[in-house]
Amino acid sequence: MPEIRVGVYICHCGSNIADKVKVAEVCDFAATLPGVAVARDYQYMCADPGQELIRRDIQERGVNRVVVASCSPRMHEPTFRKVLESVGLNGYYFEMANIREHVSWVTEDPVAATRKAKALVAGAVGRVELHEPLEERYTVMNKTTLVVGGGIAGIEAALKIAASGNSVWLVEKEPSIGGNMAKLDKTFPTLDCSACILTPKMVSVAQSENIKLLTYAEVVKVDGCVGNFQVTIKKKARSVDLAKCTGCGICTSKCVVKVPSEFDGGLAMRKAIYTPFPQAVPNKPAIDREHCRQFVVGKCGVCQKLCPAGAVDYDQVDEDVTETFGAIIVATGYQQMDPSVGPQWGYGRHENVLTALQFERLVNASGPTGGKVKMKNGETPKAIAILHCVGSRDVNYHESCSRFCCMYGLKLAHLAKEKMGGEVYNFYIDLRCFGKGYEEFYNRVLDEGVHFIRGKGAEVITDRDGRLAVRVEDTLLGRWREVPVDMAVLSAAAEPRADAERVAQVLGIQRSRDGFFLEAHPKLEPLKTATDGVFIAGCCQGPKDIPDSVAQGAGAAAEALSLVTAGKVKISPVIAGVNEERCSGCKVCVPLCPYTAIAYDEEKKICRVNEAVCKGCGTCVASCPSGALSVKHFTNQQIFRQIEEVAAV
Amino acid sequence: MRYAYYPGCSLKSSAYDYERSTRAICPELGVELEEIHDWNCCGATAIPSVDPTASAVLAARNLALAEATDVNGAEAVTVAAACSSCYAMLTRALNYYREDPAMRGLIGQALAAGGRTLAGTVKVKHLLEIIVNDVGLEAVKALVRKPLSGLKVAPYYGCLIVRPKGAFDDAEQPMALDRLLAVLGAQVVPFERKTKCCGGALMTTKEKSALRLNEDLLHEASSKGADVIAVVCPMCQMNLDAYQSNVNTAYGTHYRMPVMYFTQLMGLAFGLNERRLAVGKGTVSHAAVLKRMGV
Amino acid sequence: MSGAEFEPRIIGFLCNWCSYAGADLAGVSRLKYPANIRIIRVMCSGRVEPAFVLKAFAEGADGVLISGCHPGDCHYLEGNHKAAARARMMERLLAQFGVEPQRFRLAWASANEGEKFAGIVKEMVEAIRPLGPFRRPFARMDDLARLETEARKDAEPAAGGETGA
Amino acid sequence: MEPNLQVLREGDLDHGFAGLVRSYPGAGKILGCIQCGTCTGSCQLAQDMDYTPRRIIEMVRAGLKDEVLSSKAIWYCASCYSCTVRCPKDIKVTEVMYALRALSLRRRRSRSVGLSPVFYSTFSRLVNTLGKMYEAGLIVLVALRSNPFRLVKLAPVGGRMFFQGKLGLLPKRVAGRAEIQKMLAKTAALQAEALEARRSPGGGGVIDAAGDAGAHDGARLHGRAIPGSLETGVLP
Ligand SMILES: Cc1cc2nc3c(=O)[nH]c(=O)nc-3n(C[C@H](O)[C@H](O)[C@H](O)COP(=O)(O)OP(=O)(O)OC[C@H]3O[C@@H](n4cnc5c(N)ncnc54)[C@H](O)[C@@H]3O)c2cc1C
Ligand SMILES: Cc1cc2nc3c(=O)[nH]c(=O)nc-3n(C[C@H](O)[C@H](O)[C@H](O)COP(=O)(O)OP(=O)(O)OC[C@H]3O[C@@H](n4cnc5c(N)ncnc54)[C@H](O)[C@@H]3O)c2cc1C
Ligand code: SF4
Ligand code: SF4
Ligand code: SF4
Ligand code: SF4
Ligand code: SF4
Ligand code: SF4
Ligand code: SF4
Ligand code: SF4
Repeated sequence: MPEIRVGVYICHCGSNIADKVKVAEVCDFAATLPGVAVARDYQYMCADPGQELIRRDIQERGVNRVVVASCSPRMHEPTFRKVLESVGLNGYYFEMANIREHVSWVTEDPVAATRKAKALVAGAVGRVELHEPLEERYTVMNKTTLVVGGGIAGIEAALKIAASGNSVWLVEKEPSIGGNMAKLDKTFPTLDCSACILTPKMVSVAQSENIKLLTYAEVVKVDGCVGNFQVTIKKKARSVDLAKCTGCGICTSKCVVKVPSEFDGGLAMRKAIYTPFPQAVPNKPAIDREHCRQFVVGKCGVCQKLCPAGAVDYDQVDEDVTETFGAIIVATGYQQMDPSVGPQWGYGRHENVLTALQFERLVNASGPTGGKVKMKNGETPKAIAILHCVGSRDVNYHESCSRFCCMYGLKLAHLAKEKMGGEVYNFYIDLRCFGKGYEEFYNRVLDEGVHFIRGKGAEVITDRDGRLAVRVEDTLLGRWREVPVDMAVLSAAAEPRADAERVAQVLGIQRSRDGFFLEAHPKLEPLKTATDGVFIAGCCQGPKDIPDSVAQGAGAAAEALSLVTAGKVKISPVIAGVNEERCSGCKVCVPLCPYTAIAYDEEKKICRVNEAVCKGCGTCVASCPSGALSVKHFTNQQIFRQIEEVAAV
Repeated sequence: MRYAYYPGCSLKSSAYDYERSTRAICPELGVELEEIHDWNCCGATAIPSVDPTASAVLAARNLALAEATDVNGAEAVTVAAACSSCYAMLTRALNYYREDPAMRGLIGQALAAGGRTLAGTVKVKHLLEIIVNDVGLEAVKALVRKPLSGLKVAPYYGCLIVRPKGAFDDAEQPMALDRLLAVLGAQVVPFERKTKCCGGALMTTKEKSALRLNEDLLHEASSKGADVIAVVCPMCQMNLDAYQSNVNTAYGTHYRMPVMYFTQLMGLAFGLNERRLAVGKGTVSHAAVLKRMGV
Repeated sequence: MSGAEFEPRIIGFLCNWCSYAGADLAGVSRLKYPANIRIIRVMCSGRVEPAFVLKAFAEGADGVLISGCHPGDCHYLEGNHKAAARARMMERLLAQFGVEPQRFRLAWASANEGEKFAGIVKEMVEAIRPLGPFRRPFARMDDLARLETEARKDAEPAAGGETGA
Repeated sequence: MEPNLQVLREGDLDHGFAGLVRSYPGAGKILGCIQCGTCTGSCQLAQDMDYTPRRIIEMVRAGLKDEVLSSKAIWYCASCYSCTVRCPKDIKVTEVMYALRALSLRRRRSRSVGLSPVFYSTFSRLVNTLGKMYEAGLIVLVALRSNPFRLVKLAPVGGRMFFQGKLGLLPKRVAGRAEIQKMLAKTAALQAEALEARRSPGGGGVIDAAGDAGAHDGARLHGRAIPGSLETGVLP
């Protein structure tokens, strides 16, 4: 190993440092430290002549370690690393001592400041001796992106990626894409028909050459890391050969088994072989094996017999597909809370208490009643209550606000008024109409004569006439009220999907306290996750309306594209590693890593760090009882040395 | 199954029929009740209104007495309370003791001043909970000799058996009593107001309001064709039964709705002698119920 | 300030993202605080091993500060929770060795809290000065090694519990 | 001069009141109330109250001490806990009601609100004295302490119950009465201590101008002096 020759450079920063710290004295001190070959002070180290000083010393005086005592490394560490690299020295043979932000600017007494500066320089010199050359690493990016979830957010992401000419897979667990938006009637605040704006996008997905669509499929395993995720997708047996099926619908019309339709919230029936809704993409059926007689009792076969294309195939089995992706976008959306968890709201106990999504189907022209608002007995209700915040903003259920129900409450009030006349009541705590055109929409609904009662619907009971009644405080009047209605619509909370925990585990991403997926930073990295290369969009991150979901879908596409089109991705060399000799296989480290970067090797009975996943925080290192773990550039030896040196001055 | 039994003041006076029927059915169920020695009043909802802290101390004394008994050998003692108000107040004190550090300190010191200690390991259960969960409906079913066939019963829980915590059943629409009555062979009417309040002590202080609450309950029960309202709390029984004629006077109604403890109905279904169950000791006659059952 | 006054030497382990940046901000805002602290940068407060703290004391520090992002703000999600769990253990351990509690502190300071950071340093200096210099009960490195093993044994179950919670 | 009900001046408000109420068991979270009205909507008695439960919470926060403590609302609460289980902010409205009644009794603000204060305090003192409830005694005492005509009104119900054997005429006593007295005395002392700590500088809470003297000095009810406080008092 060649002799260690440290070059130390003390910066004046004009007068910023030199006014407090006696620069020359520090420089003289540095020259006395072991290993130091050159010590200089200079006006502006970061300026070109300053950088040139370093370069020349490296080339001419054999300097092979560099310490700059100047400002914060958060500012100029990359600058000086580049200087080293420009003359062929590894950028990690460098250390900075922060004598401006941490010394000259914060200290009154010049003597104390000078001494502190010396200590920091000594620490840096001591440490830099032990530095190892580290290489920035790159992984080659696979160019295909995976989108999980085919709601509006996932559709938008897939379309944007496809439009850039890159290839993308879209995996949807239901027989059709569309998500919750497909169930809606009109959409606030402009009242465009949901199907009219969604269907063209769904069709584009089906037609795009760059999109590979897998419906009735789920991601079951993800290995590897950014640039090279190896993903296993389970294609559930659909029992219909999509290649042969023409979507004629004969099978569905002849099937004898009727099941409550999930899509219609149980308000209508579907068959055992079904397409969830008329505009489905792909517009081809699937057999629900839980209810199909062929599978339940072992005989029927009607649809197979009648299918003119011979597409029905009872022998299909679940199939695993494995593919490599450069990036993953998760857009698995939300579900509406089952309001029967709070019996006070009467859902499941009283007829004519509906969830908002059910009511969307009721006012939808293609819904079970052809768009007529009808009670169970077929009559038109004379009064409807819309209860806000059912299970939202409530520590007993979900603490957060569901963000779009105020607005759809207004929308449904408008639609109900339009379709049936009569009285419509909104029971609310606060009306949150913060989007573009939202307040204007509220004003419009106010003018239409919808009643607004500020008070949370406390309970829905049946009164003595057998009518539903909402008990509430009209908080603006300070009066207790019992408002009789014929139908109550519950704006039940938007909550994480029931399988969100499993999905998070499979994809290696985190969830926030509310159960939705966690973004890397709430403001500045809303689409990234803590796992490089995995992005989130739409309601799986938290409730948001269609405009926001679309914006996020497009944004996530941009994030994914900026990764995969770069061709390669840089990985910081500051990561942890296990000394296999020392590791006792105790697994203490495994749960401590916030990124699940450490895995246990069953064969060798030791742990290993996945270098592509590790972010170098060092938490695991601090916990390893065998001292087997270390994190590069922050090794125990380096830090011990730094402690010794700073403490000695 | 052995329990430290906390009867509470009502069961020793106005609700002696509740206590008698409880004492009659428990041996059948294999439930042994050992009365806590020298227990004091739980404070009901009255004492918290005068001193919320002292009421917790008073209730906690009973818990300390219960812990000191050895009804369960080495295992944690479970207190059995039949009165919902007692159940709620004992639970309230226990929860303060377990969950509120300031209250824990205060209760501990106050008890110590009287020479008592509380570890907080004790459990508190309502008699209904014990029968439905500890004994189990299967075991109850096996004891039914005279099913309450054809008897339409409105299951009335009142408030304090499921609130504030709703510890053993839903706070809004509990089902334990419904299920128990069904096992006894009764026809359980769906009683929407099953957890509405009977007014409790308001019957003494704000009679008009309390009568309104009871009228509401009687209305739903009778409009649904109930023959009897089954209750789990002495206060509910007294308000619905002893004040029924006051309701009739105030509202011009003609309710004659028997109000019986669930323990009495259990005893009848087990074929026990009605005198052992103190059946017939209602202000509103129980005769119609007995007749329906062919007793 | 009288020159005769004892000036404690404090070693501060600051996480790169919040507290180091907070200390930078104190500088940028020209806040004045005592020069007694020597800052060592780590990527995460979760990186700080009990051994670092012991080493610092063994090398003559009179006080040790660990500072990181506020709970919930950790750049690495939850490294600071681990740091907190370890710090609780360190407090117990140091107490056993007769180290006064004022000499060791874990504090949260965000990148925004230059003022708070300066305040923490001031407080620590004020708290340690009356105690006088630290007598080193474990000056020898083999002592240190022993303590380190003990500390690790103690630390990790606690940290693991933290994850589960 | 007639007060102008539209105007609320800062001087009319007691800013320490919310803190005082919050020091009562279970009442700690009232600052989190979002005024949703779930409590009121859930309350079967709200229609008889002069202020709804939600308003009571807001009045406490605002510091309308006198109005709250002399309100009828707090005496209409039946302690059914409906509000408490449904409150979306986990505010134990029922416990707040207890606290307000206790404060009202202590400050003797409850004179115009009917029988309730007498009932509750008599109940409390009976139990403090005997250790157990004595229903017949309670009825008679309450009637005597408020309006003897109550007795006449209660007679039919009492009679019905008596003839069913449901009204015991003799009081029962707890053997450990002395023990209970000690516990109650200690409770009162600890509460007084806590109050003193709050009042002293650095004790955290601002205390309202009137102080909270009732906690441990003799209280008075309807003109009659009663030895001991309402909480710990025994019957003369
Ligand atoms: C009653 C109601 C009315 C509304 N009205 C409006 C309105 O008028 N205007 C408006 O802007 N917003 C409205 N919204 C909000 C709107 O529904 C959402 O903004 C939008 O649906 C969010 O889209 P998304 O793609 O994020 O999620 P989703 O629509 O939930 O789509 C997620 C998709 O992912 C699929 N998926 C889930 N898990 C997996 C998995 N593990 N693997 C594969 N696929 C999976 C799902 O099947 C689904 O297709 C309303 C919401 C409700 C409840
Ligand atoms: C008091 C207040 C507090 C807030 N607090 C928060 C908060 O706590 N959290 C939060 O999330 N949001 C907050 N916001 C909102 C936040 O300010 C905005 O969301 C955010 O600044 C929007 O960023 P922008 O880039 O869209 O627009 P801007 O910040 O307005 O930036 C637009 C830029 O474009 C430049 N520009 C304008 N016209 C031209 C032109 N013709 N040519 C070239 N350049 C041009 C402007 O000079 C400006 O630099 C707050 C807003 C206010 C008013
Ligand atoms: S009958 Fe055959 S071709 Fe027609 S929709 Fe059904 S499976 Fe497809
Ligand atoms: S085989 Fe199944 S899906 Fe086909 S018609 Fe029969 S029941 Fe329907
Ligand atoms: S959006 Fe409106 S209705 Fe929905 S939770 Fe928020 S405040 Fe309540
Ligand atoms: S305009 Fe601003 S302050 Fe007013 S409601 Fe909207 S977001 Fe709130
Ligand atoms: S903590 Fe250390 S010894 Fe234990 S498994 Fe992890 S690396 Fe190996
Ligand atoms: S350094 Fe941090 S991210 Fe890397 S393996 Fe260790 S704990 Fe995980
Ligand atoms: S229910 Fe709770 S949050 Fe709502 S007004 Fe009442 S106390 Fe306040
Ligand atoms: S506890 Fe009191 S305030 Fe609350 S709902 Fe019941 S009666 Fe009303």
